[in-house]
Amino acid sequence: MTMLDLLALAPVLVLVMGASTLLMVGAWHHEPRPLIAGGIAVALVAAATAGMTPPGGAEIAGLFSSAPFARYFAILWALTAALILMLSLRYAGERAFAAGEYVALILFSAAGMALLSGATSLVGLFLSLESFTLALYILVSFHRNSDIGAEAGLKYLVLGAVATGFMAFGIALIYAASGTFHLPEALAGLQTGGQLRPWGLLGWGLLLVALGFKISLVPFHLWTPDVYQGAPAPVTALLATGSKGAVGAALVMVLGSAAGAWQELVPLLWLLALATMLVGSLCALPQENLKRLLAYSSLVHMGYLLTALLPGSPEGYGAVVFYLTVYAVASLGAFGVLTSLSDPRGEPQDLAAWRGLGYRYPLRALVLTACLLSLAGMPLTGGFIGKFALFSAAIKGGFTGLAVIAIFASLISFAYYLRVVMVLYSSDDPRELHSGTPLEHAVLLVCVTAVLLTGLYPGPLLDLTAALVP
Amino acid sequence: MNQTLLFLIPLLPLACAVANMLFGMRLPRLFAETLAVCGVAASFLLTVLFWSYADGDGTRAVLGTWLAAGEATIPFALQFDALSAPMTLMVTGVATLIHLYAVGYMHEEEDYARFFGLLNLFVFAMLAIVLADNLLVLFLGWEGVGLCSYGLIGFWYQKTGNARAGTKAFLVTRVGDVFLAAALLWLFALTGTLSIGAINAQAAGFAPAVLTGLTVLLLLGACGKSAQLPLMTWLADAMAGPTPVSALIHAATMVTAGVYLLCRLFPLVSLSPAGMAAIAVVGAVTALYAATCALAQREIKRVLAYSTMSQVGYMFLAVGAGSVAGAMAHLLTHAFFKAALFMAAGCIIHLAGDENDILRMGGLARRGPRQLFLVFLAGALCLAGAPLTGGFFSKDAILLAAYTQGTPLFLLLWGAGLLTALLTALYTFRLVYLVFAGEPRGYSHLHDLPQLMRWPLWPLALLGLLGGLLNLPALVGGGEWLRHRLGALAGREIAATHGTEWALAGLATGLVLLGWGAARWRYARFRGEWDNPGSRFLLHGWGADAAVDLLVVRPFTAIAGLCALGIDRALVDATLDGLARQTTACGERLRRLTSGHVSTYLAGFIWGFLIILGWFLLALVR
Amino acid sequence: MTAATTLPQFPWLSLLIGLPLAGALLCLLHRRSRQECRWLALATTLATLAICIGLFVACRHGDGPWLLREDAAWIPRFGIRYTLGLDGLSLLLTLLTAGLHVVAVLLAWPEQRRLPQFLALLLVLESGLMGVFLAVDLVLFYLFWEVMLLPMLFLIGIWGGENRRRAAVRFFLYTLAGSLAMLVAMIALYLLHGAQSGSYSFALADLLQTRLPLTQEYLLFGGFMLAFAIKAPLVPFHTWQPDALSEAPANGAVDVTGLLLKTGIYGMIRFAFPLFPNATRDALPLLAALALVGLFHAAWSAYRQDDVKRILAYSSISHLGLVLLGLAAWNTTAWQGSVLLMVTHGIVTGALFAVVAMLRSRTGTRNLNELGGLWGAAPQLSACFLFFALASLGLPGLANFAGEILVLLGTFRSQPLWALLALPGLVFTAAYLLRLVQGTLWGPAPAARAAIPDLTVREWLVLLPLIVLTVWLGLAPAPLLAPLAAVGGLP
Amino acid sequence: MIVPFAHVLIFAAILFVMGLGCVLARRNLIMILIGVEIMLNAAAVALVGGSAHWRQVDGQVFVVFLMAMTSAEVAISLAMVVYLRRRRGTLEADKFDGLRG
Repeated sequence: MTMLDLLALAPVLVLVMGASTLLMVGAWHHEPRPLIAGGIAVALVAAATAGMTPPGGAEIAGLFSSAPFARYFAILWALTAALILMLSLRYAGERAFAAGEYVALILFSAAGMALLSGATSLVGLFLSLESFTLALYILVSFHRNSDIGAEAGLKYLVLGAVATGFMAFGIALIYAASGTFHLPEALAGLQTGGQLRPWGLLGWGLLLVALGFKISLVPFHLWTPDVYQGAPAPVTALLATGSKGAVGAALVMVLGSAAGAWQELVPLLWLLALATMLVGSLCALPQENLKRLLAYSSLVHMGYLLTALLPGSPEGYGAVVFYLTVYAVASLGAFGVLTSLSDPRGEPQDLAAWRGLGYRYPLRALVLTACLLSLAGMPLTGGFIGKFALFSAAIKGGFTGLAVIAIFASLISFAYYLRVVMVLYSSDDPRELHSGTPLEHAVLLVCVTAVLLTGLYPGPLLDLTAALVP
Repeated sequence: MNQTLLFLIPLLPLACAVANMLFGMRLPRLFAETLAVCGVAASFLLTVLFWSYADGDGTRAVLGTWLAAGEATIPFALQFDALSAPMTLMVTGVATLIHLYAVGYMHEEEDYARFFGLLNLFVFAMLAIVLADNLLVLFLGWEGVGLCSYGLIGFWYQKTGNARAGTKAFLVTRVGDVFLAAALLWLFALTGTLSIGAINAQAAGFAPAVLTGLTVLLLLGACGKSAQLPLMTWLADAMAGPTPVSALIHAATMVTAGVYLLCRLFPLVSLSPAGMAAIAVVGAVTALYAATCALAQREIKRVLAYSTMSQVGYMFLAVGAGSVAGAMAHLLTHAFFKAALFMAAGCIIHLAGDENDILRMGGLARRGPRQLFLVFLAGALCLAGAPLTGGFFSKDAILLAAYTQGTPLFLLLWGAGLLTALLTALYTFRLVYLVFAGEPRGYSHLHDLPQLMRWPLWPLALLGLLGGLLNLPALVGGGEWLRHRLGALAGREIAATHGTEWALAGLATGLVLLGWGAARWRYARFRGEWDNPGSRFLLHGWGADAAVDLLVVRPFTAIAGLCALGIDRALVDATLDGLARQTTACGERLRRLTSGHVSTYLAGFIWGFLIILGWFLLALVR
Repeated sequence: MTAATTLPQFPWLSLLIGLPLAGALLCLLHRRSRQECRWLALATTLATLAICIGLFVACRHGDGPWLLREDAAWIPRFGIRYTLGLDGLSLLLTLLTAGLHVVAVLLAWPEQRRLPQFLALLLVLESGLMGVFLAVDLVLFYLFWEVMLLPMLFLIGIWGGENRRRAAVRFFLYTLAGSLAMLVAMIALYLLHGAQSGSYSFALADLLQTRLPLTQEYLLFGGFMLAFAIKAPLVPFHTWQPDALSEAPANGAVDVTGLLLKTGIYGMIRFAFPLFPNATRDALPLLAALALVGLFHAAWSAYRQDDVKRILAYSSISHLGLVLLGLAAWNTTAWQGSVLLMVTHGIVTGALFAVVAMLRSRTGTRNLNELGGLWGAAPQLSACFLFFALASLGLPGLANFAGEILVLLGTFRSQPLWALLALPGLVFTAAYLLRLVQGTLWGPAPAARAAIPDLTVREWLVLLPLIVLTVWLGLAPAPLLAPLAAVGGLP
Repeated sequence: MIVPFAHVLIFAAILFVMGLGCVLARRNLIMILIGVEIMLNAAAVALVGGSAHWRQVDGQVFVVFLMAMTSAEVAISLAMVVYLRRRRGTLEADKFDGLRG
């Protein structure tokens, strides 16, 4: 490992070292505010580092890329971690979270996500994925007085462990079949014939199961709503944005590194995308719980991503990166509103608790409206541009049928997102919830600004994301 | 003088109408009434003043462009010529008198501004029909009179029936308007213009079938406004309006608009023999139909309404027989005497204390004012066609025209006309006897009659009696003034020997006498009215209303219900709602997969894995 | 910018979109003071109207297809530009939009609940509508097309009647379904054009050059038309509309709702027809058939409604049937008549809705069976109601007639049968409107009804301009039609 | 190599399926986790076999990583087991069904 490698790893190192330091400090100092503030600082520094250090040329240890693509996601996830920590400031305090551990775990997972987004080999993929999954196991059930938190943690753990098993064995088989962990060559092995090809294919199938679990493709999606519901709202935000987003980015890396090698997978992915979008849409329709609704809707969004990944075109990858960004921002905003409305009594997850909130807390209701509309794909928000890019890439790549289904799914998505919005503005007698802190409001404003900015003036970001992709 | 000033003739009543509608209730009552009367009187005077403009080919005046889009350019233009000038004179003159009468008639009415506003607006619209140079301006007036008729029939809107009668009148006449509009569109498509003069000039170039089609459309359009079969059901109900309205709109002017339309387009209409025959048939049949209905009516105004229908039928017959002059002569005299009759009827109703039923009247000749009896009698004589009255000459000319056509069809129609003449005399004198003869049957004392309700009757009655002078046949040394005045517009030359004419006149006289005799025999002394299925059949206008209800209104309501409730609610909405419900139900079912049990979730894993495995096996096999 | 004759250089069109938006923001910021908000909103709408009138006066005789144009790069990656264009057609529709919004703000004056938000949404809607009528880049158009749904959704969903949420969401999803079909077609067209010419662009002018095989043209035309047909709305996609219109808040929003319907027809004229000429040519008989079905179906349905607003809603569908017929007839007279009818219908129906709102606020009901005898109680209000009802049924000399007769004259010249089939509509229109008048104005007054005040000065201020316009357009619509002659891409 | 490569892989696959079977068949949390461990060990076997087959050290390095990762996971799992046991008094995985739908 050279100096250059270290420099290339700098953002991740900042995160990891910051996390370790805070973990240790947390052992002596229990005051949450300075710890979380420290965590925010670390995350911001990491983002700045990622933005400032020049992208490395070669792969780090043959495992991770430090190309602009990876850098972009490092910044994104570091910023996400910072925003989530900001949102957690009051939330964690009120629930007496062990602040040192909490901050450290979030930073660790951000580091894992940053690594995963740049993984170029199966080993890197496995290690980074596992590193943040482990952190998330703990985070999901971090609230020790919460029954549903414990249950969510259990479910995530069991299923995650099984998925790890699938992944490890899948990688092992791929290695056995191709003799390499490096993605392009391993993928190339898929095409070449030979005795070991069945093993290779089997390995890819197992890997697909594991990745499908992470981004909740049908039928590996069943854990999603439960875990979303049970986890603390900021952690759900991390799950929804970082965990899914990083795997999405990894998919771009995996699939993009050897275009054409995975043509055999296309019909399968097509089918998965279709099932995911349909099931997600239909299940979200009757939901009365905001977190579950967002969980099911996240399925649909992953379906959109697959739709644009299928053509294997640069436009598609660029669109996916753009969409991941706006999706992350909008989800963060939505969960942020939920977090800031939570008080020590609990999170107002039930839609019934949201009646008329638009009149009592107009700003946050507006933020939630904007974010949900962005998720639905309303013009003027980033979500529209993102979907536009996704669907035009899909249609251009010849996947018109899937694109039409995706558009149909987004029609249904309007139905359930709008239901929430209408509830927000329905009653004249809103319940009293937490009025939120200025910091929370600031975070929400950042999110909504990003949502609108990417909708109104998406040119620069579109160009950037298009330039990033392999 | 400027030709554009001709526009003052219709626009003055319009201005007064608008003023009355906007500010009428704020103005002193006298002022509002004066405004209304003066507006109409002024246009009468203007018409007299501009009389010379109608000489020769008449005068055309253009105010400006109305519509211009693509190839269609339609101006606001008037045509003041030999046909429109006398009509204008009649309309404004009769209207002036009726306005005066109305001032008296409505002196207790609170909502006078609306009444006079609408009445003035009506005069404007009627003048637009009469003076229109192109069919669209005519259509404007055509719809306008329909609107005013609607508003005035339902003037006393508190009674639902009145307003319904107005609606019925509007809708039935609107059916006719559709045909007129169709003719209008067709003519525009054929000629690229709507100018009446241009259309008449180009009509000779149309194919015979086109001509017949156009004529039939125009005829049906005319039928609506003129209450001819089959669009006649509204007129009798229209009597729900105040009497001046019935006099002006439903006797003197609006109902003759159809005749006027056919006369206006006579050069076109006359080119189609089949069309002409159709017009004559419609006229004769309506005349006969309405006369029979009039026989059994019990309300004084309904008798007059059916008689109007019948007389307008004569005018149609005249047009069909090719005699525009005959039609116009009858139109003018009929306007005078029928207006007089209606106004007298209004007086009678007023005297008897708003009693409408002639069976409950009686004895008014001796108990009521003498002059009223004389006026009514004068009008009745005209209507019955008693010799030497205006009605006698004009009706005779029509029958002569039909007879001289010579074809079997027209002879048949002539026969119907004769029969109608007999019936006319019969119901007219029935009316006279029931109202004036004998002893009072229903009312106890007589109400006062305002002065303004008395004297406007005289000029009209006199004009009716002397109306024969308008177009006095050469037979009795007359100059046929109207026919010469109309010149080229007068229609066919009626050629008949003096012998024939004398014979026909004698026949008509005989019929009048016969009718009078029969009425006298039956009604001179009141013996109650027949009440049998036959009379009820006639009373209800041969069941026309029931038939329309059965054949048109109910199916329409049913179709409307089908559209609103069947298609929209039960089909489209239910489909959509069902779709939405199904989707939600699907979602509910899929949700249940998320059972909460880890084992289920693991099973999902395995199923997914097996599917993927299956896929790869398939890929391997290939 | 190809500036017109006398106009100073300025992004006027962006101003038309931005001004109401700014007003909306100010309204929200000043939501403490209701009175200030009212005047603010009124000033904004009046200023917008003034600009529209100014543009009309200054640009009406411009040469070339576009009287005014603005163009700026927006999303170069997809060839999306911020292009606005004003031609005779959009000129009329922006005028109508601006005018009706002044009316709407005046009508909203007495609104009690959350007035600032209400006004802000009205203004946002105006902005969106302006955008729809001005955008000549397809994506920009789509953006405004969708965005204007939002304020409408809230206006109906928050201030609407009893079934407001159902009506609002249904309206939104229904129209959205069509829009998404259009989006797919749009993207497909963009890609096909790009593959053909090598340059990817969403500009209308560029896409007009695309030559497509007939099958593809049909498909894409269908996608576009689905969106427009739902919005217009054509039978059988119309059932959202009576719900939406009858639930839309009476105070101001509802007459603006009428404008949404115009966007459907506008979209056909501006995009669907010129982009797919061959498909259009072949689809004209189908369009005519749909138009006729709509004309009659809606007229008949209106006859059986008891809710005054539903009657008016169906009457809108019926009238738009005639508008569409004029377009399908494909000749200048009919086409100009259609546009005129679209504008006049906006005015007349808007006015009718306004009168009904006034009626509703006095009597507390919109049900025909509970109304009646209004003339005796409030003659001025009743007279206005009657006036606009008559205008709506096509009384010659009033606004609607001018458009209707031009449509019919034109249609008969090219397709006599269609015009003849449409004519009975005159009777059916009269039938339901007279039933409406009969049920509200005539007959005995309900016994339980308290005394009703007649029109106030504010209400006269709303109605008087509309009355004047109705008469004016009925008697001299020619100046309004003049700028239409230069509109490109049509007969 | 003494054993044919395919045999190694088949053995690993059998091991994996056994682990998976354990995960599916048992409801007790500890047994499920043991099943996962077996699956991971199957992966390790396959990796070592692959490493031998391709004559590379990469596979074995990955096994080391895998073991480290596994131990971390086991640590967390056990903590979870203790926590759940204390909180709910049961380790039956299907008893935890408060979240559903």
